[in-house]
Amino acid sequence: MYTLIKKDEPFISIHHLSKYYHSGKGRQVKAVNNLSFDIYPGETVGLVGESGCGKSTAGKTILRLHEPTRGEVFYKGRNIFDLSRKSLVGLRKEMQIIFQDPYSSLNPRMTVEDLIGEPLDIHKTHKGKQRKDRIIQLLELVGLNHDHLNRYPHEFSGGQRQRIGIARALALNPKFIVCDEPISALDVSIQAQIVNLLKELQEKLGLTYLFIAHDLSMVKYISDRILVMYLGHMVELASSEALCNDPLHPYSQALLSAVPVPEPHSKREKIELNGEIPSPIDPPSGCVFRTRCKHAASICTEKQPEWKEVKKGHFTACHLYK
Amino acid sequence: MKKFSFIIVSMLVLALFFTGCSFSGKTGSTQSGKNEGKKVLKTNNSSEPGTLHPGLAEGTHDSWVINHIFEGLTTRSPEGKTVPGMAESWESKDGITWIFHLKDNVKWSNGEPVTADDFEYAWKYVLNPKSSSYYAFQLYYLKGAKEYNSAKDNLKALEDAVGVKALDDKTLKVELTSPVPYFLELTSFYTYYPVNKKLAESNPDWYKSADHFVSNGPFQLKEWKHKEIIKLAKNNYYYEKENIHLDEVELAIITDSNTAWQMYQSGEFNLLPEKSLPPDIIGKLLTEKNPEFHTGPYLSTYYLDVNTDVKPFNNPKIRQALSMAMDRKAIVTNIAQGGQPPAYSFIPPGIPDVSGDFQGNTGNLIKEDLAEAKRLLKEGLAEEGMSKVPSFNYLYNTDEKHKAIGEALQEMWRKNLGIEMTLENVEQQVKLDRQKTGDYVISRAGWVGDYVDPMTFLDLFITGASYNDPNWSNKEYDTLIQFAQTATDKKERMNALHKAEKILVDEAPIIPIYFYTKPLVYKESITGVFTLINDEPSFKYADIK
Amino acid sequence: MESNVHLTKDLFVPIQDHLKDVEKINSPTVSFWRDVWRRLKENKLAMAGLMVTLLLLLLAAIGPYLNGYSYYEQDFTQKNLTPNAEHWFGTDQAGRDIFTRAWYGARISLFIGFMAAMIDFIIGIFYGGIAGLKGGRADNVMMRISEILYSIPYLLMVILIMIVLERGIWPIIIAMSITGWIPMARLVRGQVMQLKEQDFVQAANAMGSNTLWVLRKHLVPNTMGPILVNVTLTVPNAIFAEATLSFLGLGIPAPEASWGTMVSDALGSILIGNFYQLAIPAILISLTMFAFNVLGDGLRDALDPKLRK
Amino acid sequence: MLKYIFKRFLWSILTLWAVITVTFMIMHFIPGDPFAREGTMPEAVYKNLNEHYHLDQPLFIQYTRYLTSLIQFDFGPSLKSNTMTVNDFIKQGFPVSLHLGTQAILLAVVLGMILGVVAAYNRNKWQDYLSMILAIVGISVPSFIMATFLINFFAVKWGIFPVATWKSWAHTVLPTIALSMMPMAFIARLMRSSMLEVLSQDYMITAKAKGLKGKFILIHYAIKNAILPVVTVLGILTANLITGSFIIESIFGIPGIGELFVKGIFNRDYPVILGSTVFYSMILIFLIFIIDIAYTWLDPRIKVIGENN
Repeated sequence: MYTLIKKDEPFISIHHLSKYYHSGKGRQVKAVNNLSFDIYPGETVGLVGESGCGKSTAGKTILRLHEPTRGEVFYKGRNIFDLSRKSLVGLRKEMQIIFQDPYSSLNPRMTVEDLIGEPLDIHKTHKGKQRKDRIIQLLELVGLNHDHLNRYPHEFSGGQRQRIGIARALALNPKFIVCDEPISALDVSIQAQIVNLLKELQEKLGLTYLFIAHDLSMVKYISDRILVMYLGHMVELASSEALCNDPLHPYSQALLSAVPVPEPHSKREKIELNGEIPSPIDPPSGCVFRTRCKHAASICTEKQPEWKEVKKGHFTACHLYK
Repeated sequence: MKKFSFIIVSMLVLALFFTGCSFSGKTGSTQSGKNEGKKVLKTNNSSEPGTLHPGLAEGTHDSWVINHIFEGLTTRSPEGKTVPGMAESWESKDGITWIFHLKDNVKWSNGEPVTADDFEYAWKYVLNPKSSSYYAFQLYYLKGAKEYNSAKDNLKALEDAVGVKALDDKTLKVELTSPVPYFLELTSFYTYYPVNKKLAESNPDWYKSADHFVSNGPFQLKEWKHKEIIKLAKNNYYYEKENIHLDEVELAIITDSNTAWQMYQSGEFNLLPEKSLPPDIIGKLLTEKNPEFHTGPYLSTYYLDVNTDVKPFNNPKIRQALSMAMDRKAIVTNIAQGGQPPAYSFIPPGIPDVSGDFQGNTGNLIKEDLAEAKRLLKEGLAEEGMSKVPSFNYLYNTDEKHKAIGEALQEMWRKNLGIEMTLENVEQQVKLDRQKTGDYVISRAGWVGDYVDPMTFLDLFITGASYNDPNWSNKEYDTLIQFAQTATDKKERMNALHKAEKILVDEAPIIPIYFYTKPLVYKESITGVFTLINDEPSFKYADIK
Repeated sequence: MESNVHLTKDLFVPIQDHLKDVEKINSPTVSFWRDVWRRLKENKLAMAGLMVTLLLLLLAAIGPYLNGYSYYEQDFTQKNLTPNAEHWFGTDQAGRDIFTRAWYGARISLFIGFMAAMIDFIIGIFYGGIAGLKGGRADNVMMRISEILYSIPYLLMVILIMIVLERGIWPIIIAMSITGWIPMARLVRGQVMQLKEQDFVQAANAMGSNTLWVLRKHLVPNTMGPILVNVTLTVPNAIFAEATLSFLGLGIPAPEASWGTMVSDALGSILIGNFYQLAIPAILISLTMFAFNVLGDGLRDALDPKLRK
Repeated sequence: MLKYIFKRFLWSILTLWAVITVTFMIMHFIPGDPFAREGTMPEAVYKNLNEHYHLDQPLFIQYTRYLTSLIQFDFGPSLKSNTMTVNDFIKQGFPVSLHLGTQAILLAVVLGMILGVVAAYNRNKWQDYLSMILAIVGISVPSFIMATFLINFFAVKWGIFPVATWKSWAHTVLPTIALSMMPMAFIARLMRSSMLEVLSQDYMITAKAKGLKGKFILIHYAIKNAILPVVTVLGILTANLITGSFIIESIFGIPGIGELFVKGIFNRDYPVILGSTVFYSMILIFLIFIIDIAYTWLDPRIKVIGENN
C-alpha cells in the first residue's frame, strides 16, 4: 500500500519557501524558512511540529492564502505565486483547505446549506435545484443528511462541524487539500472518525493531502510521508514507516517518544525536551534546535546543518549525520 | 480590566487637575444687589465686546459698556437733551467752525486732567487709515477727515489738515465741511470720545485689559474676564461723582436670553435689557403689567426692502398692494409683543419737529385696505403684462421673531392677495451680501437712527446710497434730501423731510411694519435708570435702595 | 500493523447509524426569515416597538388630513390654545394646529432620519469594511481621509451645501451624511479587523472569493449586531441634527414643520408655561427613539442564530 | 514603536495641511463678507479694514501667510475683536471646555458602561429595561431641551445648583449632566450589545461551564472583550466633548471654546474659523492616535505579529 517514492512527476513542488512577518518593532519573525519538498499525486504528506513552528503558515502559504516572502510553489508546472488574481480564483477550485478549529472556521450566521453552497456560489458552478442536490450529495458524502441543511453551526458537535468543513472543502472537486490540524480540536473518538472519513474520501475521490498535525500519533496512520518542522525549519523528511521506526533527527526522536504507547512492555523511554521553544523573532544561531538538543556540540552553534539525504528517501538536517 | 481602570483613574486625575485651574476667579457674590453694603448693579451684556476702545467700537455690545466709562464733549440728559459733558461751553457762528471750552475739573480715572489734546489725538486716531476703525465715517463731517481716512500715503500732511485742533489744554477748535444741524449731538457719540493721549502713546495696548485701562466717564473698568464678566467701579475722579450712586456694575456675558431671564428670576441679575429677554417673556410681562417691566420708544423701524429691479415689483402699485394687504396690528400684538406701535409711516416717533413730534405730525401715510390692495395688484399686473405674481422668496436673517413675521406675512399675502411666497432664512452676513448684490426679492430690514433727526432714516434711500438695497431712485426725493442736508431754515427743512417721507412711503420701495420699543426689566429696588430713544438703557444715575 | 498501534482498525469504519442518531437534532427546521420573525414575535418589547413604528408611519401618512387644518394656516385669535376638542394637540404661537403640524413634521423628520441612516449605513459599511479588510496602507490612507473630512468644520460644509443646493430637505440630509458615515465606518472597521482573523474568512479566501463577497457574506452579517444598534441610533441622531440645525437657523425652511423646528420654536414656551408646545414634539421624538431602539435590539437578537432556542 | 509614532506624526501633519487647505478654500468660497454691516459703509473704511487684515491680497498670498504664521503657532488676529487674538481665545477657553468635556466623558463612560453591563447581564429582566429606558431618555432628549429642563427644575425651581456661569464646581454639575446624557446613552447601548455578543460566545459559555466562579469573573472577562466597540467611538466622542458644545456653552453661559467655531463661521471671522478648525483637528488626530494605541493594547489580536496558531 505505501510506496515510498512515486514514479510520477511531483503534483506540487515547493521550492525554498519562506514566510517572514514583521513584528511591530521593525523585527522579523521567520515563521517559515526555506521549505522545499514535493508532494506526489494521491499521497498524503504529514507535516508535524510543535505549536508555533510555522507548519500552519506553511500550509496556508502553499495555498497562497498568505503571500510568501520568498520561494515558489509549482502546481501543474506553474508557480502559483505568479498567477494573476483571476487565474488564482480558478486554482481555488483545485486546492482547498480544512481548518483546525471547526468552531471558528464556520460562519456562525450561515446555515449548513449556505456554508457548503458558498464555494458553489462563488464559482457559480451550480444553481437552484442542482445546487441543492449537490449540497445534499456532499452532506451524505461526509455522513450527514438533508435534515441538517437549515441548521446553524452552533447546533452541531465539533465532529459534525468538521464534517461540514470537509464537505465545503470538497464542494468544488479539489485535487489537493491542506488539512490544517483538522482533528486536534476534537475528542479522540471523533478524531478517529474524521481521519477515517478523510482516508475514505481520499480513496474515493483520488485526493492528495497535506496533513498538518502537532504530534505524530495520528499522522503516522494517514500519511505516506512525514515532514518534521522545527521553528520554521525542516528537520526531517521520510516515509511514515521510516520516520516512526528509525527517526534520525533528535527532535523527531523526541516527538516520537511523546506518542503514548498502549503496551506496558514497550521499551521506548520518553525523551524530555529541555526548556522552552525559542522565540522565532530571535532564533538560535547555527542549528535552531541546539538549545534543546542533548547532542548539541560546538559546530551546532556555528553552522546551520545542511539538508541531506541520509538514507534513500530519508532526509534530515543534523550535524550528527555526515 | 486593569488597563481600563488605569485609563479611568488617569482621566480622573486629569479632571481633578483641570478643576483647579479652569475657574478664573473667586466664587460668585451674594444674590441681593448689595455686597458688603455696596450697591452693585448686575446685568447682562449678551456678547463679549470686540473692544472697549471708543474709537474702534461698533455696535451695542461694545458701546453699552463704553458709554458708561467714557464721556464726550457733550452728553445727554435723561430727558434726551444734549448737555455739557467734558466741555463746559461752546460757540459757533456759522455752524462750520466750533470752539469747545473744556470744564476745569474733568479728570481721567487715574487723576490726570482731560485735555483738548486728548480729543484731537482720539479723533485723529480714529481717522488714521491704519487704525481701520469702522465708525471713522462718523467723523467725516470734519474738514479733511474723509481725505485722511481714504489716504494711502502722505498721511502726515493729511492728518494735519483734519479740522480738529487743540488751541490750548482747555480749548478745542473743530472745523466742519458744511453746517451739520445735529453736530452737537454727534459729539456725545462714542466715536467722538477722548482717549488719554499720554497713556495711549506710551502703551498702545492700554485698552486690551483692565490692568492699564483709563477712562473719563462715571465708571471705570475694574475687571474684564473675557467671555465671562465685565466689572465696572465708580470713577471717583468723575466731575459729577456725587450724583453717581452705584458702587459697582457687573455685566455678565450670557448669550442665551432664556438663561439670562432665569438668572434674573433667581436673583443673579437685577436688571436686564431687551436683548436678554425672551420675546415670550416680554409679551407676558407687558400683558400682566408687571411692575418690574419698563418700556419706551426706540428710534428704530422694522421694515421690508422690496427689490425694485425685479419684475413685477418694479411697479409701485404692486408694492403698495403688498403694503396695504397686511395686518400690522396682528403682527405687533401676536409676534413682536413688546407694545410696538404699528408703522403706517417710516420715521419712528421721538424726533422733535418744528413743533411737536415729527411722526405725530406725519400721521398715517399707509391705509390697510384689502379692496384697494386687490385693485392695485390687478392694475399693476396688467401694466406689467402679467396675470399673477410669480412665486418668490422672502429673505430674512435667522431669528425666531423674523421667522414668525415672515410666516405671518406669507399667510396674509396668500390669503389676501393669493400670492405664493417662500421663506428663505440665511445668516446675517449672507443676507447683507445678497441685499448688496440685489440677489433677493423681498427682504426684512431694520434701522436704528444714529442721531435724533429724520435725516438718519431718509438719507438711506437717496439714489445710489450704500444701504439703498431696494435700488430705488426718485429725482424729487433726492432733491428734497439734498435741500434738507444744507438748509438752515428749520421749518423749510422739516417740510422737505416730510415731503420726502411721503414720497418714500407712497412709492413703497420699503414697507414699514412697526416701530421698535425698548423693553427693560429691573427690580423694584432700582431707581434712576433712563433710556434714550437711540441708545441702550443708561444706569449712570441709577440707585439701589 | 505495528504492535504499538493504539488505534485499532475497527475505529476506521464508516459512521454507524446509532451514532448518527446520537447527534441528531430534533427541533423542526424552518426557513431563516420565518425563524427570525418567529423570534421577533416572541420579544414583546420589540413587537411594541414595531407597532409604535408602524403607527407613527401611518399617522405621518394620514395625520395631516385628519382634522381639517393645514400645517401653515395661522389664526392669531386661536393662538397658544392648550389641547382641546377642536385642536387635539392645541395650537402654537401663530395659532396653527399642532396636531397637523406634528404629523406633517413626522413625515419630514422620519424621512430625514431614515435617509440619513441609510446613507450612513451604506457608505459606512463599504468604507469601514474595505478599510478593515484591506488593512495596511489602504486602511491607513482611508482612515486619514476620513479624519480630514471629519476635521473640516461641519457647519462650514453645511452652509456651503445649503448655498450650492438651495434650501430644502435634501441639503439637510446630505449635510448630515457628509460626516455622519464616519463613526459607522470606524465601527465597522474595528469589527472587521477583529473578524478577518477568524478562520471562516480565511476559508472564504481559500474558496476563491473576492473582497466584496467576503464583505457581503461574512463580515457584514457578523457585524450586524453593533451596526444595527448604531443604525437605530443614527435615526435619532439625524432627527436631532436637524433640530440642532434648526436651532442655528439652518433647518428646513419655514413654515414647514419638522419635530426639530417645533422643539426649537417651542423652547421659550416653557418660560411662559406653554409646556405642551415643547412636550408634544419632544414626546414624539422620544417615542420614535424608543420604538427604534427596542426594535433594533429585537432584530439584533432575532438575527443572531446563536441565541436561537 | 518610535518609527510608528514618527510615521503617524508625519501623517498627522499631512492631514492637518489638507484640512487647512480645504477649509481655507470653502471659507473663501461661501458668500458673506466679514466686514459687511447694516447701514452705511464708505469705500475707504472698507478698504482700510481689508488692508489691515491683509484680506486685499490674493488668496494664495493669504494662504501662504497663514501657513507661515501657523508654523510659529500663531493663529492670527480675530476680525471681530481688537483685544483678543485667536490664540487668546483658545488659551482662555480651552481649559474650561476641557474641564467640562472631561467630566462629561468620564460620567458618560462610567455610567454608560455600568448601565450597559447591568442590562446585558440581566437581559430581559427589570434591570435591563430600566437601564435601557434611561439610555433611551438620554438619546431622546436633545441637549438644549435637557439643559433647559435641568435649569428650570434644579436651578430655578429647587435651587440646588446655580443657573449658569462658570464659577465653582457646583456650576459645572448641570452642564456636565446635560452634555454627558447623549454619549452616556450611546455607550450604554453599545456596551450592552457587545456584551451580549461576548456573553454568547463559546469561550464565555466554556468559562461558565468550567465553573469560573461568580458573576464577577464572568463579567470581568466579558467586559474586557466587549469594550472594543466602545473604545472605537471614544476618540471622536472625546474630541467632540472637550472642544466644547456650542449649545451647552451658550445656554449655561460657559466661557469655553464651543462657540468659537459657530460664531466664527457666522461672522465670517476667517482666522477664528481656521484657528478653531486646526485646533479641533489637532485634538482629534491626537485622540485617534491614542485610541489606536489603546486598541492594540486592549486587543492583542490586532497586532500583526507571528501566526495565529
